[in-house]
Amino acid sequence: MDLTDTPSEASFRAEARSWLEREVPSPELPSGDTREGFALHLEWERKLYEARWSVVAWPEKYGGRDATVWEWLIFEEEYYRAGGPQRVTQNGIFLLAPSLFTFGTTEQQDTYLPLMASGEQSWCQGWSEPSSGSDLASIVSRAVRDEAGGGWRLSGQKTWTTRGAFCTHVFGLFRSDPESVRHHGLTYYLVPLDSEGVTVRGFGRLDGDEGFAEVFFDNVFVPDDAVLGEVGQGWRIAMSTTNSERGLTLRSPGRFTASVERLRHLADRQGATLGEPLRLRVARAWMGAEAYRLFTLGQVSRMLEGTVRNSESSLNKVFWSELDVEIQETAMEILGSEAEVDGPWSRAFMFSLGGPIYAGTNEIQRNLIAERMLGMPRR
Amino acid sequence: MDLTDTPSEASFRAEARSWLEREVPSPELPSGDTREGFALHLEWERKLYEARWSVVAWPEKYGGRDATVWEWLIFEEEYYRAGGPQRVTQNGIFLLAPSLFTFGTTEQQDTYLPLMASGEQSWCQGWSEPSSGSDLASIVSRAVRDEAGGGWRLSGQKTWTTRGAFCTHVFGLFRSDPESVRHHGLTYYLVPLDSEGVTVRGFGRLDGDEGFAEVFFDNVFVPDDAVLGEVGQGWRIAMSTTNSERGLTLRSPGRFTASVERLRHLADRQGATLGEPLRLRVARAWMGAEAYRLFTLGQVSRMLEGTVRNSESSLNKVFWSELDVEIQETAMEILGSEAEVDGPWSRAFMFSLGGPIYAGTNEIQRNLIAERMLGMPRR
Amino acid sequence: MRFALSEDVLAVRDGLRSALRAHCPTELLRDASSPDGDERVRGLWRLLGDMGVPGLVVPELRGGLGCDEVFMVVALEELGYVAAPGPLGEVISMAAPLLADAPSQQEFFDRVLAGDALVACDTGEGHVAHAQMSDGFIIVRDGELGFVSRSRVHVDPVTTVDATRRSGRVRVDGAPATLPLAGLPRAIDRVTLAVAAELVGLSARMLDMTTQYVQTREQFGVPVGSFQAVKHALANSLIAVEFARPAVWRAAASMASGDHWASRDISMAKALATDTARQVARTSIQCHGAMGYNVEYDLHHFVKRSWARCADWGDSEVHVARVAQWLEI
Amino acid sequence: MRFALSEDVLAVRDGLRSALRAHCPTELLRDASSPDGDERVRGLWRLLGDMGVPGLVVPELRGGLGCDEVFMVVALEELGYVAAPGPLGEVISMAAPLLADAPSQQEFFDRVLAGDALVACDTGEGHVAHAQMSDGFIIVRDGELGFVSRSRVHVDPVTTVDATRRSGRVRVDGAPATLPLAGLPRAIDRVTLAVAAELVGLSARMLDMTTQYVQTREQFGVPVGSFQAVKHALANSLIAVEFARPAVWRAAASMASGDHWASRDISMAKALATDTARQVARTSIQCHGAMGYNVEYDLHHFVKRSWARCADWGDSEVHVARVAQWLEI
Repeated sequence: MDLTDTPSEASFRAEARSWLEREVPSPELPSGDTREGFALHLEWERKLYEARWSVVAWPEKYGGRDATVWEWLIFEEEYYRAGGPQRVTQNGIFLLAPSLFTFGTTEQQDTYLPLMASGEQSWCQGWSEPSSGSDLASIVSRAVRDEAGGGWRLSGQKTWTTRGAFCTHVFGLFRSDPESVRHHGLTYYLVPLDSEGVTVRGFGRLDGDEGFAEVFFDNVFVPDDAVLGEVGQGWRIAMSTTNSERGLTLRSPGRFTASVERLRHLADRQGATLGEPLRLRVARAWMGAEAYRLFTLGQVSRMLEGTVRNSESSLNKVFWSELDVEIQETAMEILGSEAEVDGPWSRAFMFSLGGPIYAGTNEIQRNLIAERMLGMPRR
Repeated sequence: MDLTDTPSEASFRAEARSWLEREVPSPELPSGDTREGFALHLEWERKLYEARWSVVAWPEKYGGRDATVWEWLIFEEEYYRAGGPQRVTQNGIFLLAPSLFTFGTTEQQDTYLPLMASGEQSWCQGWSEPSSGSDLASIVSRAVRDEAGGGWRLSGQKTWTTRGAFCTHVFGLFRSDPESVRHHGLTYYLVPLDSEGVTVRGFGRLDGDEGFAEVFFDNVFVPDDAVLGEVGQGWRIAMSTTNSERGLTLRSPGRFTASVERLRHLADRQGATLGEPLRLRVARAWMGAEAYRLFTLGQVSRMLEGTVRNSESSLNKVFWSELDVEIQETAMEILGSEAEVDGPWSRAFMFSLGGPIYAGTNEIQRNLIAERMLGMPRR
Repeated sequence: MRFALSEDVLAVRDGLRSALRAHCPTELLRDASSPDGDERVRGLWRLLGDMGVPGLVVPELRGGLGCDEVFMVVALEELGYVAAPGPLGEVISMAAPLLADAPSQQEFFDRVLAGDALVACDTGEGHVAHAQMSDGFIIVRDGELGFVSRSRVHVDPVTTVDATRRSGRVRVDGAPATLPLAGLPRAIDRVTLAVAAELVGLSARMLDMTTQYVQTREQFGVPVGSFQAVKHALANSLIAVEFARPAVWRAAASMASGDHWASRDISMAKALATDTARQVARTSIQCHGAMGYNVEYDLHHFVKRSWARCADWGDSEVHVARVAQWLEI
Repeated sequence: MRFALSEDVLAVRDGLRSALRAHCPTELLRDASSPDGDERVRGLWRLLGDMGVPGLVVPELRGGLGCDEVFMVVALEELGYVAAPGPLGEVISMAAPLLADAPSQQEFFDRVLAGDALVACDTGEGHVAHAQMSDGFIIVRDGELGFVSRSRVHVDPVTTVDATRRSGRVRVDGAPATLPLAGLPRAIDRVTLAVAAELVGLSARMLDMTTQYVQTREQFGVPVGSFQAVKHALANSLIAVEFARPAVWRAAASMASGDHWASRDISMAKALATDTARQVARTSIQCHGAMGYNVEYDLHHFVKRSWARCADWGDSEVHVARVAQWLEI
């Protein structure tokens, strides 16, 4: 058991820290979930890419550094520590890319990955539909074979597509076998949002940003090479992505240790007026972020030894999402009557409330934990 | 809206208070859930009866005072305030008697009620069976018609029978129609525990008392007049009783306001060493007991006006049982390393943990609240 | 003993309820977040003025309805249920009764009673809710109580989570007109109680919306309301509402009867109502899934108003500490 | 970086696990609550003595195994899992290492290492766990550290919830033999850590028992474990255990490496382990229905031990406050 950096990890950390300290924009960029903010964030992504920090764990040929998981964790820790901007490209990099690496053809990888790493192409996800939220397998958007054109025709509606109004591409599931039900007969497609027949309509989120979009598909043609993996295997491929969404890749511990640091400073500003109950809540929030960090360190060790358990990522999902709400609620309480003022704290609070919902509600996660990790009977 | 006593309520309160202040045994009686303690408690019940305090709300001819519900609440408040002993006869008085008043024949009422009021007969309940806990309708103990004897033959096993090892009688449900399933075909019987074929075996409870018993029935004969209400209508009659168990009659607010008073004294004894978080928990416990009292006052007003809602008693059950746990947990935390010492506090803590389980688990109660009060769909 | 609303109170409640359900739809809340909606908001206020609502607890001799605090909490619960825009709690429970005691402000007071003037309360702690839309300000500073009209106030707009509050930071030119200080402690108690009642109304509304939503929204082939986790969350919300409401009623009765413990009872009511609103808001968002996150769906109005009101006039911890003090714990 | 147990630690864990599962059945816990069971309890201790467990963290030069605190927490989790009777945490983590530094107590120390002598710790705060069955006492008073053997101690038995603790109030005849005071802060840290590890083991056991029970117990025609409310309660229990355990490991590693923050990490571990054990105990009782209330069923042993251990060496609030102090919050 050794929680200290190896010499090479330490030098990786030092390099990341000094670059980030120098380059992280100040003042903070406006929210990347608005049109203007998104453009500014893409400039930042370009800068990250040029210094080879945008996708550290990827192979060098795609713009990465072949970093180990430990190094990736170190980079994340330093990134949040330095107050690095939100990663508006995260849905491509953290959700689509793992599937592309596993299921994509070499041609697909060579086409998409470098442009994703540089931010020239930005991806949003097309999972949810108006009647398919937690129950993803109830997807009704369909793909019809176009033999003549050598491809597929996509129709239907996706919704809750984060930053959909600003991205260039969408990845998502469509029902390619009209006879199929539930998770059978779905295919995973990669679609440019400027394709003919695609309409994107942005709409507002609890925190006021136009962070969501509905994406309508009206007989949209995509060629055969827009299919990721095999036709009809979309569910399996998407689930591998969903797993990344829930687990480490979307919510690295550095995010929460950094949040707790901000919370400690906020508490500090109150000085002696901060009552004992709130002091203890801040300490508990710190303990929560630490516990999450320690759990993930153990998990990464298990991952590298091949002993990660089935559905373990559901533990991460429930824990980080509730921790985040607790951190933000504590901040709101410290702020008192100023809590309602629009700003980083109130926005982070509202954003945190989405955590227990997206990427599979915590209710679903708890079912999975009980059924898959504890062996409880399904009904 | 008037929360003050009327003159006649005030004089009722004064009479109860002065009698109780004079008569409540000191030091406290040993637990009534042990054989020796039970006997001492029956002496106390006799004393209550002789002063006409054992069943204040009953008609005078059965030993009561024809008290109003408000007066009954006042008596309960004063009883707990004075630290009156646990009522070991409560299962008869509060669970069986309401059914006897509604469904019993005049003869049954005349036979049982006076002896119940005086404590000469003590009743335990025979609902649960080894495989029927929350799912009461799955009862398998059976009653077979004995035409020749003019009665019934009971066989089977009841369990979790509180104070079963010390009582004289049991009331319970048996399946009188062998073809029936679930809540159909059950009949409600009144059975002396000294009947031939009855075996009672006491067993220990979390808090160490022999408070529970298993009751075995081996072809036990009971005459026709041992049936309460109509044959086959046992479920409906029992449910009317269960409703009393959940609601007001088993857990009057006076019980919790008295618990909170004790908690305040305990907190007082700590003086300045009691930290702010615990101070606030004690205040919250007080607020909880007050909220429960106020809710029940509103409920009694609705009862008298005939506007109580279906399943409202499930609200009481969940609230008082969680309140009780919270009160006792707070006490345990104040006591610190002394919490584990056997005594009134540790026993009250362990007893409180049964609250969310007995009389229908809180999980079942929440289902009922959601389905019957909010109209959520059953599955 | 009787712990139920009188016929008179029920009549006021029912009248107000039907007026609000007809004239305060959720579209009004969407409009209310920008100056363009001012006229519609003022229309609702004038309607309420016609019904006597701003002067509900003002003595009849001074032109009010002369009702007690039990009427007030029942009215505020209804106003909370529709999240009526504007500083209604502050006007009904604080500004109108205080101005009633200040003959020098008679003209403005008449406009308040008519629903023609909105009044914000500035306690000197940061920004002031409704500052952008108010015609006058109650000013509480260093144990002084004053009034000043809009013309003598600079307002810097502040964007808050509940945009319908149209908040701002306030700077007063010169000294405010002095109001009788004696009324202040009682006014602060009363406005705290009013907000507690609003929170019960807001909670009841969020619970109703969520109950309806989960019965129609299907996932996995069944309404999501058929899942036990959803049922239990909503059952807990109902329990919270049902046990907070009597505490608000009791506090109102204590205040109306001049009970020695009224302040304690009001703190208890505010604490329970605040805890309830936070719990129900969280549950409602969770049970709505992504829909609770969509500002094109109405839930967010009630959630945001709840958060704002939870922090107004002392959050739950503050009031629990006051209860502890009263009880000498 | 690597956050996993070494092969050596795993070997110790597995050896101890199989010994305990063979030799510490729940029947032993039933016996352990009265003097009649003393011999069986001592039999288990001698077995553990043969394995070197009492001297686990005692230097090899002094006859121990010379293991560090990571070995210790893994061993204590196993001992907690079976709720092994007697003051094992105190002996392994406190008494044995302290006595190792006191040559004057060599004879008694040898008996401790052999599992032949049980030692209780009296910190002067009320009653002392295991006082009735112990052969010697570590005495902590007014910043002094001492040792005294059973013959010089009067014990008044105290009945506690966990009867296997055989507690008592202790009065010492004369002055105890002085032990080197320097070891005290570290000893208190170490025993706190040991108890945190025990609590993780106890929690894991309660969760396992409950998981099994709800899969076999049927109500309404289905296993109660198929109800979502039960699933979610157990999922929350598993989450608590899985996130407490790494905190205990880390605290052990901090202590083993002499880290400046070790005391803070130990307080965090004790707080999380305590919260976990309380939550899991409550959930286990609830999910067992009436069965959790029946002392003829084994769950109660683990629940009662958990409660006792939660309060030992500082409850969760105490340790959270220490963490806050370390962090200068």
